[in-house]
Amino acid sequence: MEIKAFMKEVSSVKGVTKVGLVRNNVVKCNLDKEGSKDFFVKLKDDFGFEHCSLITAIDNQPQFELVYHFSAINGSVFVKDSSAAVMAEIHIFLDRDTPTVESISDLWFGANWHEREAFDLMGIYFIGHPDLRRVLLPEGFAGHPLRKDYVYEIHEEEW
Amino acid sequence: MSLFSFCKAMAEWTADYMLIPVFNFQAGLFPPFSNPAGDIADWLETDGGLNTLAWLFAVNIAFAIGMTNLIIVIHLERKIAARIQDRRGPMLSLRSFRELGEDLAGNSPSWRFKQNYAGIGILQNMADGIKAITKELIIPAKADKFLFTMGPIIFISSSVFLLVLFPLSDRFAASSAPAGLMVIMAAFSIAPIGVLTSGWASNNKYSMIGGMRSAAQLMSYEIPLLLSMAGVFLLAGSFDPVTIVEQQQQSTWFFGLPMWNFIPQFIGFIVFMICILAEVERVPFDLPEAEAELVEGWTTEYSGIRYMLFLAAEYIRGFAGAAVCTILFLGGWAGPWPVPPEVWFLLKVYLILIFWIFIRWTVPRIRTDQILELGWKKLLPLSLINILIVIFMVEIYPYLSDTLTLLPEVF
Amino acid sequence: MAEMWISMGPQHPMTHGLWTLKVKVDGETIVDADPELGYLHRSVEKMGERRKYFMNTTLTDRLCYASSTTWTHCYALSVEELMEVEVPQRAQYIRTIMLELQRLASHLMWAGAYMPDLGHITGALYFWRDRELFLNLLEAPSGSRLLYNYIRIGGVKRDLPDGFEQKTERILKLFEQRLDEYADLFENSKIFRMRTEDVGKFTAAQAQNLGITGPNLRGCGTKFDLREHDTYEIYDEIDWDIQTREAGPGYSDCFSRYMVRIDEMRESIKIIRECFKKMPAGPTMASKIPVRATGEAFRRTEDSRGEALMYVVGDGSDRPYRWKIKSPMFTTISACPHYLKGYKVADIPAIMGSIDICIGETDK
Amino acid sequence: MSSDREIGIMDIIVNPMKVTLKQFFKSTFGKPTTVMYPLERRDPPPTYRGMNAVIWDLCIGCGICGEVCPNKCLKMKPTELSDEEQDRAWYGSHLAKRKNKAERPAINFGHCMFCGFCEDYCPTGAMTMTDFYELADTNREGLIYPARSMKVELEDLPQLPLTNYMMESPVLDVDPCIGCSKCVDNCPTNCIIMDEGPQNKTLKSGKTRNVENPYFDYTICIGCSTCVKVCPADCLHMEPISNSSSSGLSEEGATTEA
Repeated sequence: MEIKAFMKEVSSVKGVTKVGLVRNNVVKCNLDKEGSKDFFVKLKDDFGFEHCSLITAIDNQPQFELVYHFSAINGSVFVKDSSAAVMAEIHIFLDRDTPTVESISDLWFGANWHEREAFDLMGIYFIGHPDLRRVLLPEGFAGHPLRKDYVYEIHEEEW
Repeated sequence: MSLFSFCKAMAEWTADYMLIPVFNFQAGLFPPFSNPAGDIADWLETDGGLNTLAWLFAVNIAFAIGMTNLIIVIHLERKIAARIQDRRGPMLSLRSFRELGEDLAGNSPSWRFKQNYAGIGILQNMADGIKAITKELIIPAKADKFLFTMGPIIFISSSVFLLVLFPLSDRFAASSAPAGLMVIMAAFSIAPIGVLTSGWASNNKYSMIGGMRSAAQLMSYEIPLLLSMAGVFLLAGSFDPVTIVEQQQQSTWFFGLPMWNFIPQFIGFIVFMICILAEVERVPFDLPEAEAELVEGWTTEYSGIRYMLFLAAEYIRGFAGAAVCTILFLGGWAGPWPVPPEVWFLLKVYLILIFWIFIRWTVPRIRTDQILELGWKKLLPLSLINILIVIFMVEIYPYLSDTLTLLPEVF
Repeated sequence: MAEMWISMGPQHPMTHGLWTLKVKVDGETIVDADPELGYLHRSVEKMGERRKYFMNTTLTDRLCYASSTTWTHCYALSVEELMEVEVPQRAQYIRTIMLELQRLASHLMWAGAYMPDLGHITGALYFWRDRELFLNLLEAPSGSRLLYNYIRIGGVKRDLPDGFEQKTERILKLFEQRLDEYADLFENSKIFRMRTEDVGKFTAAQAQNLGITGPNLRGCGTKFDLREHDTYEIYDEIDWDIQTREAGPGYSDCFSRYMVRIDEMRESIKIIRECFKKMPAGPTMASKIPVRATGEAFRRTEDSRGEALMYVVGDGSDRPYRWKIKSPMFTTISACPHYLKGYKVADIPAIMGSIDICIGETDK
Repeated sequence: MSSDREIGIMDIIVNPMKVTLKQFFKSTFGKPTTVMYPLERRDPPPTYRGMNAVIWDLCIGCGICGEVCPNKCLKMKPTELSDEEQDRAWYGSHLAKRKNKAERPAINFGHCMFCGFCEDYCPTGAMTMTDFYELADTNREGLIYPARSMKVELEDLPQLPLTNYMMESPVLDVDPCIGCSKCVDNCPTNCIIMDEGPQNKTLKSGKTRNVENPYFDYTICIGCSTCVKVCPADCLHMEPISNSSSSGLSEEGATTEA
């Protein structure tokens, strides 16, 4: 599927807004939180994005933003006259009070620990995740340090 | 003059001039009472007493020679490993101190080959020994304390026992049992008990797995090992090392060279070499103490002198294994005249040891299932084939010729 | 023996203090595994939010001590994308040379670390001896042996020193000879093959879903290399091939992963030679580099271990608002129960070593 | 590819051992790779980043090195200069009036990571990195090097032009400026002068008076942002400026054209 056709098909999906190109091989779009799972199933099964590169959580104050990066390794979506692998960048915005979203770790196993990390450092809850524990910080750590309202002490040694 | 008669002479001299006068003097101090010192003095005058004393001397000499060899082997291993790996290895010796002192004092170098204070590094052995002795002996809280301390004792005592069992030549032997090699193999197979004991008593999962691996490996390799030795015993008709070496001298092949056992029994030689490598747990068969997966296996929890005893025992076993190999297949102490037979024997042993050192630093370690597969599926049939060949050889021998000269043409 | 959990690490020669692998074994067979991270967590992302854009190259250097230039380069690339900085042509060539030298050093570091895992100490010293050659090369322009801080936002710190090309050529020639020499000691050695062949298998489809990238994915025969498929610097102007290898029908084992890396080293040598041939003259730093940035940008590069991705969000100040690092090893380690199951305890170092773990970048 | 050949029985021990034997003889009869460190040393390249040294004659005490230090291991410490040092100093004429307030960098090498930013961003080239790397000490206090111990003196000084590596320069917001001229006093390069401003201010007494405003010479501004820090009225801020004509007030204040 050519990238232009892919963009057209994506923009026809319910809940997807602001479809655009970041670079010649990166498609960016916003996605509603409700029904996001259906879109991800479609992205994996119909469009062939086999590889989940990264899940980033951003504290935009007040709302949270989740950025998913997917990559089509096998070339099911391609750019004409170019060897570039197509990436999809999907933004989901979450309320600060209810930072929950459906987990995609059953679709892409590679997303499993990225979701755990987002939970660990930013406090996003992924519904349906098989093993939502802290991954980098120790069990029992209070707070989510990458949030902008996380209070921490800066220790500077006097000398 | 053999070692034993030398020791006997020494024992007679010591008894006559040192021990008996001393004991008699002690006995004379308190005449009214029956004194054991007098009894000992009487006993030392008998033949049994003198033999016991002579035997003690012989054992001590053998032990001293074995321990000196141990240090040399460890040092050799380090230096050769360093050369293989493009390093220098241990270098600190008394010479380096002297060179350094000369440099600090501003004198011109008096040593002919001055290269950056690089000695041969003999002080490293002392440093290791001092370090091991001065370290704390840790016994884990949940370990079985009795068995934990017994493990190294079983292992080291069975290994040191090996040292007195093999002769350096027909005249230099601490013990001359007619079933010498059988006793050596029996001593070899005591070690798995010590390994399993210490592996279990450590109360550590790695040690446990290491101990089990070691036991499985040593037991499964005992069978092809003994079967490959059986060929030599059949050929010589004896378990006695002296007889076996003499038998190897009797038969000759091209140019009148002695046909040592590794030529007619090449398969047996290969099987024996692999099995003895596994028996003394050297790379590629050192998986009981594989450091990458099992954290040194059954020696994980041991520290200080106990750990060093394990290491020392392994090198002693390696030395003993090479000695057995020399006796069985490489003609023992036989060699041209100007060099004494004891030196020939040690030269052959060191040749094998250097070969093993090269193997150790050349190949990776193999896996547990692979080692057992190799032992049971490959080495066992091969050793049986070797026995068949030897039986064939011994049976057709009388019909061919008085000598074994024709044998190469038969095969 | 009943099933039991063995804790490999953090005090274990395989994990050397950095992570823990809990393994459930039945006798010597692995039934289940549970990796645990966090022993080296330094909160690099949070620290980056307090530092100016240009200062963060020191942090990215420290993400992985074996491959620091590639990480700094990934960061510089994403920030240049964010700030819309045009890098001069010569700087791009120099960057490519440094990246490939770093890839060689990193692969050698891996190969050296892999050999003791298999019980082959000599291999470690041979490979690390050769790594020193490349560290010397990397030291010459950057001034440091391990953490170079050479690639900066907008270019490179300074031009290559005089005689660098001749020195590089000499070392590459020596290294090529040695690589041929090593073939008999390692990949053609029977025992090495016994340990690595048919061990730690995963298929290409599995690997893509598990998030495994880089040489580990290319070991399955998948032709995917971001130098080609999301091209950056001057890789599109240079003639080179993606090195793949397939063990069986579509799967990779430890041996194929080893061979992919060895082949990649030869390919890197090719790239470096061609770069020197084509290198133009000119400045090595962009003339104008902004200090503040707004918006968001990401670039992904082919790190020595796989896909490295950095996502930078700026809010108009001189510090990044949010900075996210994607480490290829993070997902690869998370998938380890999938490719450890069913093998022996002795295979754990062989498998985990073959995927080239670097905990520095994983724990961030 | 050499690895594609058939693996035979010779590849178990014999062929691998050929390689190790060759190396054994090579390093026995040749020289091993080992560098015997305390006795023999490899020469670091001229670019090597070792211990820092400060050429005091060039240092103007701007504090940029402390600013760009990611670890904050470098601090400016007030240092009293002797008369001779004062005379030798490059910007001595300017510093004369604040001789006792001169600041020079001191480094805590316990925190330093030798990234080289201080050297790269120093506007006068006073901060250099030597190839000395044996800095180990037995206690932490020994790693703190006071300002005077970093001093080096060179025979012939490289007279480098002042360069703004920070890519930013101060810009004045005219309205809140009270004309206190603190920025002028503290500017390490003397790039600010006070002059008649465009604006009159009404005092409490009802009189209107012209307020003097700072004017910047961006050709010698090094972007150290000292003026921004000392400004009591928050009327200065840093902006990326590439030439002298890019901001509201400053173009008149530029004494020389870029």
